[in-house]
Amino acid sequence: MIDMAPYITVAIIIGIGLYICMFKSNLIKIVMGISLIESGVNLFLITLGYRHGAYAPIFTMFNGGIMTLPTPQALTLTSIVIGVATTALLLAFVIKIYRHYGSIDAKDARRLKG
Amino acid sequence: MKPMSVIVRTMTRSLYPFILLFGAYLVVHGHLTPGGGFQGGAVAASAIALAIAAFGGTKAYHEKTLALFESGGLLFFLSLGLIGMGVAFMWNFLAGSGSLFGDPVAYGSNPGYLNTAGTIPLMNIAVGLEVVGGLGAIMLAMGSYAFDEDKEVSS
Amino acid sequence: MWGEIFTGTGMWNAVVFAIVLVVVAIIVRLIRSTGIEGAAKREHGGEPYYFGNEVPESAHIRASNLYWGFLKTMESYYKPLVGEHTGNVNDFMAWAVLTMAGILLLMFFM
Amino acid sequence: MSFMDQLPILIIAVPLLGAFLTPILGMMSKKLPRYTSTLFLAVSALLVALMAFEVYGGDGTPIIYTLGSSDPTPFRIVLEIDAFSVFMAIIMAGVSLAVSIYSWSFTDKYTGQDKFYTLILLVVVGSYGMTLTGDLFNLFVFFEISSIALSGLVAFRMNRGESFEAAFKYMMYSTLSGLFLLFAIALLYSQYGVLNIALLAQGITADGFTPLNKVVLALLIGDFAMKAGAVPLHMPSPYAYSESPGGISTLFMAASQAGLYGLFRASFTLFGGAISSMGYAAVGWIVIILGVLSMFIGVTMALVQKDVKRLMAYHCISQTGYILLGVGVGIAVLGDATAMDRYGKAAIEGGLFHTINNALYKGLLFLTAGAMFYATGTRNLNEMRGLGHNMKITTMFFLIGAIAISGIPPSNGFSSKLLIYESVFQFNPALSAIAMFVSVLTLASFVKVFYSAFLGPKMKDKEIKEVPSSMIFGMAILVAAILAFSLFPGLVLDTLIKPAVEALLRAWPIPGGV
Repeated sequence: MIDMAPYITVAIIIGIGLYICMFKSNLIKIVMGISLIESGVNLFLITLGYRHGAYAPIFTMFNGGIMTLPTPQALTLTSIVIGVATTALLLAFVIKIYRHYGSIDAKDARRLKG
Repeated sequence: MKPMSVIVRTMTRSLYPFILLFGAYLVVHGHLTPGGGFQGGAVAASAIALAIAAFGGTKAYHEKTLALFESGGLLFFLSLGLIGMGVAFMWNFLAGSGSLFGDPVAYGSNPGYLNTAGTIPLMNIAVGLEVVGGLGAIMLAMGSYAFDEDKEVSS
Repeated sequence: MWGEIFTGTGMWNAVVFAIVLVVVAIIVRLIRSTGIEGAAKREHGGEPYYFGNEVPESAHIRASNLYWGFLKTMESYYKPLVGEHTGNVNDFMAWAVLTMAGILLLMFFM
Repeated sequence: MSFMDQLPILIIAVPLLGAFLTPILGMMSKKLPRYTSTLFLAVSALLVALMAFEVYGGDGTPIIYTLGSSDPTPFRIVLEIDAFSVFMAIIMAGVSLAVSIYSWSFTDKYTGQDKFYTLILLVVVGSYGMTLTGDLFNLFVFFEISSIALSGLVAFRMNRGESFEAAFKYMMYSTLSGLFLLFAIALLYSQYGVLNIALLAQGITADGFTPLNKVVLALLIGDFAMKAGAVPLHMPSPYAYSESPGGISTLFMAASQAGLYGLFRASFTLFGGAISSMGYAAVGWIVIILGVLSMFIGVTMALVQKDVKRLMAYHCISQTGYILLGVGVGIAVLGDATAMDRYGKAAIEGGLFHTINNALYKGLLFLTAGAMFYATGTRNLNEMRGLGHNMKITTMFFLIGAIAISGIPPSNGFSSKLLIYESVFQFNPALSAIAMFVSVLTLASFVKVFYSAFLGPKMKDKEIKEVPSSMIFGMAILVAAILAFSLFPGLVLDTLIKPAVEALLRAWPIPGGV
């Protein structure tokens, strides 16, 4: 059961993120929702490479025994970097939308429709 | 926005070089310990964020310098990859060569020797420069939005 | 050869069609050349006929008014369709999640 | 290693180098970036052409390039290039070159041109990377590079709030689809422990359709359909298309087709073995349903638009539907060898042929829409009329594009649509009938644009001039390609499309032959 805990956490985090994206109308909160989904996916990746009682994958500190998989950690790192870029860009857009529209409510930011 | 209190500003002044130093440490030791270009660069960029928040303005930084850091770092990274083209793109041509970062890697538990791993530390430095430039430019842009400065930062 | 494609049941040759098109164009040109020389260049020659009056601005129908009848007939189709494009980010996200769920359901139960 | 062996990575590295050099060059001179970036795009297009000769001239086995080492193993970063990859790269190469030349005069009025061209180069890098990579995680990284750069371009006109709104919405969608993609990749990695597409395909074929693999394929189809903008996942793309400046809409469309690349790669190379061994038609039907919905809803929404670029954006969605329909039929009969020979291959050929045709004529139409905006300063069709009096070349180009997109013979659009109609008719006549009906509606809506914008009396309040010659030249590149494709569809089909279809249907070899 305790082995399943990370996966349950992943499901909960992604679920909360999707809920925020669908039902919160504050644009900043929507960006936070996307960030939450991203954290959930990252946690999932990290969990995949984890082994109980294994060493961290650092070459110079390793002397026998099992190591956790380094690949998922590299993947997570890459996806965190991408996440920083997307979050920064989204927040910059929100700031600009606020400048032009005077509101960060999703119901107001809909001049483009139809 | 007004600058923050004198306590914050004094602490920022004294902490600023150490944050940069820690960032540089993370970058340079990227091939030995957890860390590397992005993490170190992000730490260094957090110093910029701290300064912007504490002194209430972005005037101390020039967008052009940061942009130069960004493209320069990436160009350095890419040229390292292109130099290895004799065998394959990104080929580690320095590893085991005995020159810069060219010592062979020791097996087993050891404190870690800086002069190993070939092009990887160089690439870490390149990425570190790029990340300081990129994140710094983001901080600058966001800071100038937040403080309502007339200067429009367009990156 | 170069212009031919075979679809499995039929074929199509673009070069032949283009040659036929050119031949037809030449024939049309020949027929047209039997007409009076320079008729279009005379006074009011190329202008549309509007009961002998000057053509008013409003003779050009604006884009929104084109296909009015079609759109009027199809109103019960268009109203919900255009209404669904709300422009609200929340709705976009909901559509994405719903479609993803739909694809999953189809994948499992079809 | 010789120069030819290094081609695959050079295709990605050259525009990347250009992207990082452009800001530095932009500090020196304002006009320098536009020429250097076009030069870099031209060089990479040349490299793509060389690559195409190599791949199409070979025996059909993909070219494998390993980064960082001379011996290929599937655990390194691997580029794996077959005819289909090169086919998509050719589309991007041609379109990006036309767009960059077109943008020379279009961006005259804007500041920050170095950033504009940097972003264009990054979009191109993303698309090339997506099409050339042999590694799923790299696919994700390039997917995100292209999405981020594209939304930056959509928000390029900073004086308008609408452009930020469109960019925000597009970015939200592409981020969500990127995360779904990452989740699918993580699910695959958890089962097989590798990221190489060829090795994964081997594992999936051996396992068949386990429930987890079904979830993975559903996620992959969903997020690539989001990138490609298929209904009902199309929501932000019409706004993003219409708000992006000038030629960027064309680039946007070419970059969206990288989403189609991912979709087809996932359903053929990655899951094709499992689909054909289990005779699993559901995947094909999902793609067909997405295609029919895109086709129909796209064109009906286009009919009621009055913003010329948004109208064309909805047509873009509708044309994507044709591609999905054609290839979807191919996926649906993947397990049935006789049906595959009788009409399945023709359907996939039609779909891929339509992909390149769509890139050409839709790209041309977006460029003419940009020219209309450049001349009149508005995108509202209600405020335009009589442009044909002064913009004769643009009018002619628009007509060529409109004829091609409506599938009037002898245009290239007709050739590919004919392939789709006839092959789909044998699969299911009703789908073919819908496709033809949509074609009629397409013609109707382009007649509307042609009538309201180009015909009629001259505009009184504005002096309309023909657009500058670099814009004309950019459009002329695409027009020349359309005319060539119209006259010689058989040649294009035999040399370009058929090897790509064969490559799609064939399993990838594992790097290093493990």
